[in-house]
Amino acid sequence: MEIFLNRYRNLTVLLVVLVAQLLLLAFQVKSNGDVRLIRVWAVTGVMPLARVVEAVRANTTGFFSEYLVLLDVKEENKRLKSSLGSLKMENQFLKTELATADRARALAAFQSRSPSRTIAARIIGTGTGANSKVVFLDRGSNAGVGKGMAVVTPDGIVGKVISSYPSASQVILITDPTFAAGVISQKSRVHGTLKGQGHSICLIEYIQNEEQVAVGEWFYTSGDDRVFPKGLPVGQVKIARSGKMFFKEVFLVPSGLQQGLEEVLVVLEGVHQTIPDSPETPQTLHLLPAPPPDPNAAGQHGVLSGNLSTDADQMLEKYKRTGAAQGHVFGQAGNKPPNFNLPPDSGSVQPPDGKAAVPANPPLR
Amino acid sequence: MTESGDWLLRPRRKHQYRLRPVALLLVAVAAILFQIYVPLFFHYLSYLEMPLLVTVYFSLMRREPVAGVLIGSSIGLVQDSLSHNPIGMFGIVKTLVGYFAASVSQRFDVQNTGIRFLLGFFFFFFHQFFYWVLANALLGQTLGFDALQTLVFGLLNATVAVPLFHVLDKL
Amino acid sequence: MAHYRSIRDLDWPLMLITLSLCALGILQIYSATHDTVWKDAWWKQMLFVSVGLLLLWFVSSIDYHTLLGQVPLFYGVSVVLLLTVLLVGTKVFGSRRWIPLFAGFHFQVSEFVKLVIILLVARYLTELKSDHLETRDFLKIGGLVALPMALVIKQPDLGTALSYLPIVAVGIFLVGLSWRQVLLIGFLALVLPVTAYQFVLQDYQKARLVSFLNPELDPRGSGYQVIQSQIAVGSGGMWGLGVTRGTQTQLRFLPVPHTDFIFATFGEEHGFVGVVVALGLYFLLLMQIVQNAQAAPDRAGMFICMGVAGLLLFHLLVNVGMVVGRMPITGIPLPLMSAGGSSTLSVFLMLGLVNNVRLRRFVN
Amino acid sequence: MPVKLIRTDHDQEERVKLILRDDTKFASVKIAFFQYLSVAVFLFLVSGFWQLQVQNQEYYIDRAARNRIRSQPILAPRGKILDRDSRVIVDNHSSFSLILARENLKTEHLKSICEGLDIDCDDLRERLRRFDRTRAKYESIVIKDELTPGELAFVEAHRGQDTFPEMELIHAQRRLYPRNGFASHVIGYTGEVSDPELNTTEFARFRQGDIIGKAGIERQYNDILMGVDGQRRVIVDNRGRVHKVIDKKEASSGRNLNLTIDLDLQAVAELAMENRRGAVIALDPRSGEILAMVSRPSYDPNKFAGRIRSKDWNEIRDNPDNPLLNRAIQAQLAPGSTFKPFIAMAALDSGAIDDSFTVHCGGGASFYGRYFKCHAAKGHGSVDLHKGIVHSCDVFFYNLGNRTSIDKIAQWAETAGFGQRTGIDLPGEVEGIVPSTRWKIRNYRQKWYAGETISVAIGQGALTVTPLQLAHATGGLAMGGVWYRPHLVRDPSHQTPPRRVKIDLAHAASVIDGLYGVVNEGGTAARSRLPGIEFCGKTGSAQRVSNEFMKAHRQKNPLTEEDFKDNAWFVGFAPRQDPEIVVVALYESGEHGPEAAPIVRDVIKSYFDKKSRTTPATVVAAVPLRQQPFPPPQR
Repeated sequence: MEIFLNRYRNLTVLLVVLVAQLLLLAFQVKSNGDVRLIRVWAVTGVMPLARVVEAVRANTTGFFSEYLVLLDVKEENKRLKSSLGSLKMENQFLKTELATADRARALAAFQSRSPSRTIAARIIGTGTGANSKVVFLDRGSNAGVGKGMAVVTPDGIVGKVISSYPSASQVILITDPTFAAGVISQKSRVHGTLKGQGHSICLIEYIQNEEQVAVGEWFYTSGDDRVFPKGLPVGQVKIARSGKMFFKEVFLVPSGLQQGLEEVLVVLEGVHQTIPDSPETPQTLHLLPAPPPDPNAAGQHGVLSGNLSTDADQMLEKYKRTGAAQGHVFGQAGNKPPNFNLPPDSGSVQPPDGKAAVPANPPLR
Repeated sequence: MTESGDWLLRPRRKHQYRLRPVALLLVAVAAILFQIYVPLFFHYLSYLEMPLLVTVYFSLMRREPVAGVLIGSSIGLVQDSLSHNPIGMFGIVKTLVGYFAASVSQRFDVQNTGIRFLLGFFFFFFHQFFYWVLANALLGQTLGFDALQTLVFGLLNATVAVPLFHVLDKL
Repeated sequence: MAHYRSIRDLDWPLMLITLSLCALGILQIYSATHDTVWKDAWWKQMLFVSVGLLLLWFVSSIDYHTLLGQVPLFYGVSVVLLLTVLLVGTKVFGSRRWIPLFAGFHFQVSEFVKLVIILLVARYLTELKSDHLETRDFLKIGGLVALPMALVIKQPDLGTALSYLPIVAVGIFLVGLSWRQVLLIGFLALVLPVTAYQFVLQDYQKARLVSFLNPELDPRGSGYQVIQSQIAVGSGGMWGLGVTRGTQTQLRFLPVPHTDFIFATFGEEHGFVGVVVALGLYFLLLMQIVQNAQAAPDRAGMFICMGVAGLLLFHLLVNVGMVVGRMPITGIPLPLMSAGGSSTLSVFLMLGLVNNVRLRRFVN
Repeated sequence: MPVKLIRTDHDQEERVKLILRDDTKFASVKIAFFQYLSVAVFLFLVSGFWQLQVQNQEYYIDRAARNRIRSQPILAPRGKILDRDSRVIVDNHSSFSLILARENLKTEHLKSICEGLDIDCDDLRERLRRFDRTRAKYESIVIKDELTPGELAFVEAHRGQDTFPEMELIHAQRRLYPRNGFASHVIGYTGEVSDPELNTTEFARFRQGDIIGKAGIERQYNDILMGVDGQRRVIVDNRGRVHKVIDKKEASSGRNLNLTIDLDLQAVAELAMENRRGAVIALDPRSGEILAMVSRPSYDPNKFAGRIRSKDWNEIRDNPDNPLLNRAIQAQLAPGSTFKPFIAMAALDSGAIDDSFTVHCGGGASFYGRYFKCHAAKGHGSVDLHKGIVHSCDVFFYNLGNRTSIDKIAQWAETAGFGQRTGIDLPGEVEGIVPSTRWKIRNYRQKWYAGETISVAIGQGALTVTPLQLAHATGGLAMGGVWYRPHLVRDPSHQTPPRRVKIDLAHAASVIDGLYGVVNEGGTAARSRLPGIEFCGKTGSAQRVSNEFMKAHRQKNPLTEEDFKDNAWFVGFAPRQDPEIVVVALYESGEHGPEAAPIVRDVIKSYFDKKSRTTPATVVAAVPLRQQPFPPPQR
């Protein structure tokens, strides 16, 4: 045995190490288990160094002198940063709301919602591996960052936190193929689902071919996904075309990722709801409450609840309103025949031409 | 033939390379930091596999397959921890790289610049290919393998490897 | 006498063949179960083989004459244990065969009774005063074997019970019979199965027999296993579909692919060539045991070896024959390949006995 | 010899000797025999494998393939149904359902999932518990149908490995019909083919589970609409769970179908029939194109679009008003006075009367010993043909009937298309009854009594027609004897040459003149006049209890007050010359014929309003007048 071990020591060690890692892999892949402990060690070991490097870089290059100055007064910095973030988002929200809806309603809607509470964070590293769409932030669970929180910049959404460690957190970017978020178009308020594609352009799914989406149109978060607060910019449509079966193919350039990522906001928001802890999943997932209903939204309900319709329904509706506008009861004898060429909502029975001016018919019998 | 045999054996006898464990640890951490940090600013540098090059270097110089295996697996596992993949993918690949690098080091003059270049290139290719195989076989991912791209990045890595190894020699 | 010699004197060819078969078995168990609920069966089997090797070494180091001397004790313990099984055994698939042990392992008494029967037959036949079998002796040994058999049939586990018969049969055959006895046996062979079918066999056993005769009668029910097993084997073809590639196995059309029907999955994944290799190994194993019987120092050793050989031959015939549809389905495992602790250990114990005999062949 | 022997009770020496007997040679032959036996056994086994694996390999490979390979259909979307202007009447919509893969369901996720999707969590837990008891673990459970885009976004955002991997989406296409039963009888509905249907020749080529058209256009043009399902072949295990997709053939969707229906007219007709029972048909007599077809009461085909719930089905089936009946082509009712123009034509053509024929109406008259009342108790005074039609004088038509034999009437009715199917491209059209002496003998083995003719002369008696027949017949009469087959699909290949019958155009002109008078000269439908449009028509009210159809359908239910009310009919067309549109309205239990007239008026008005909307007036004027089929009326 000894001889064997000596002669094959190298090979044995290699095999043992390989088999151990294979088992580790198998455990994760087969049973969806996560070896969080190893990750925590690695992240807490490496990330402070990355933070130091980033601090040194920021120092020396002087790109972020404001940030530096604020570093000296840490508390002040934190407070200002988050209020700045809130203000930016508030500003953004107001801009979009005012651009689309009338002023009073936008203000009322805004008042009914508390502004998101955010925390500023820096990106201090990317995930290893060449086609990784994962980054690390310098804020972790110590700063209140939790799994499932949205990561945004005032320019647009960036991604969401998939795991948080005490002093750092991991974020998947919206370009990652596993990323998805609910979005809504600016003009026609069409709801869709944004999906990462692994490269710089994202796809929006589940928009019916019949809907109108224009190239260059902005998309905003819809809040449907319970991750991103409603009304944050997402990006501009680059390509919009009809798809093969039912859904349009809409491609969008995310606006949040355009000017190299350095600092971002993590949306903490007081209204986040936590799911009770359970022994199997120590991490809590943060879900936002459902977004307020959008009066302009179309197709929010299934067919049987009555929002999908065909031309036939619209035609019926149109004639009904035309008749109502003229006080005409269909199928009932009246002195004045209806004029179906009048616009349905005019509410006017003024004859547009000479026909209706003809005197009433003689009474029956 | 005797000459070539001598050439093969010479390095084994002459330089018994010793690296302080602290230096090893620092260099490894620096390599990983490089990989997670630099691509933030220079995206194309994400293809520069510093952890791999460091693994290759240490394995070549230690000439101990066991050491190679341990170095490779440690660096690989840390790299895995910082990725979104299941832990063990880089670990397995780097373990193999460490083992083979340490094994071949007994046959080659690892101080020779040309040989370092070739080994750097070879191990990068080996690393990428094996990672691809693993991803297909174990994770069921169906990624394409872009051989040409890998060749180009292999050359890039090999080019970086030569001066890097030279610097590491000085430590 | 019998020098206990070093480990080098073990029957190494026999060990090599045994371990090859075990290796094939473990590979096949892995392949058949790697994504099922039994997916840890292969390492359990590895554990059993390791323990089996230890037992083999242990058994071969005790002189088999000592063991023969203890036969009455063994016999008594066996009967008591069988009774215990009937009373407290774990019920699986409608039969009580197992005594639960620690950590989820179960102990199947009837498998180990085989060893006792082997020793019993060896001792009994050795102690015969004459060179041929008196009818009295014949009935006596028949009775001695019939008691545990009856208890096992009661479990009910007809397959294992029947596997006791070839041990006795081989022994008696070696001793020799008179014509009258042959006639008697012939009569019993005619009458017993009929009465057994009428009174002893359970409904599911009858169904198995019927489905053996015509499996297509009830393809979803009792004929299912036969048909699926034949499809598995047949679709393997000449070279097989490859490890973990067998469609019948992987898609779970085959029931219990890692125990009773392991050879069907083996046939599917390794093809005719693999089957011939595996059967060849089994044949070499048998011949090696028979050779040990020939080289045995005395009658007792010979009877032990031949008893083991007869038992293994019976197992092969019934299990492999069942896989190809030439034998009725009697849930008995394939020695060395099927997953299962008790059967693996008992086979290793038997091989330990064979080695035991071999180690003492230079007596005198 | 230090043999370790057991203690034995007796004769130890003997035993030792016996045990140690070493004459093993005695058995060598038998051992050899055992070896041969082994060889035989192995050969037996190997031959078994040879037979299975080498000789019959193909057979078993095939068997194995059949074991594990299943074809799954990829459903082709049905074609859309469009109106004549390609506006969508029937569409498809895609719907998503959320299923939970119970195999890797983590119960602590349930609360979040329920919260995100607005599902009652306790309810779901209870369902899961029930499911766990009865279903295998790999079977997924559908937890929500018809996901909204917002819910889809939630599911997509959280179904990744990091959050709730147990959520899966499945996609289905559903038929989207107009709401509230709009044109439901024309369109019909789709459904899963049923077992009895599979045994009929019409449906024999379908397979279990196919979604086919079951009524109306969906059934008639099923082959065009249906498309070809694709299929994918998958590998399944012994429990039918899919492991892998082998190959896939995409489905090719069904073709769209342009109907002749005009949504504008249809909408008006639907609105006019709201809360009424009956039917409306509008058709273009110049081509036979159906412009609108309404039957009330109706049903919501959307309820049939998925798998219909048995509660809904029973509700529809057991409704005494029989909403599934397409009254436009399946109601056989007495036409009442709307039949009078044909009586007049029969009388004129057979020479029973001439233009100068006049009758005095004093509120009724006696024929064959029985007194027949006119609807106007005071009487109409002296009545000629024109006045008879305009005021629908029954006494005048009693006399006409009396002078014209029943067979002449029947002959003319059959010429106009009564008593036979019009051949419209809808399933289930009925024939109606045109009584004649031959008909009476064949069905009742009795001779015709002249008194019965008097009833037929005012559209009662055994005479029954469908609304479609009436529209078809009136249209042909207004065209001067040209009958086009009514059809619903706008496709040149469905145009059949018209049936042209030589009729006396002067006779036709005087009858049509009377019809003009009904609306425009203070006749029975004067309140429905349309200024600027030469709108002609005829009212009718018919008793319903006496007719065959109602007898058959009402036997199980006691007659109600409603049933004694007369059915109101109106048939109208416009313009007087070159009619472009014929509209028939049947208003069941509407009491008086004039009640149905406004329905027709609204439809005709919408037709001309639309025409003036889509065709500039100058263009209309520029179109040369067609050759007139009969001379202008002499007024």
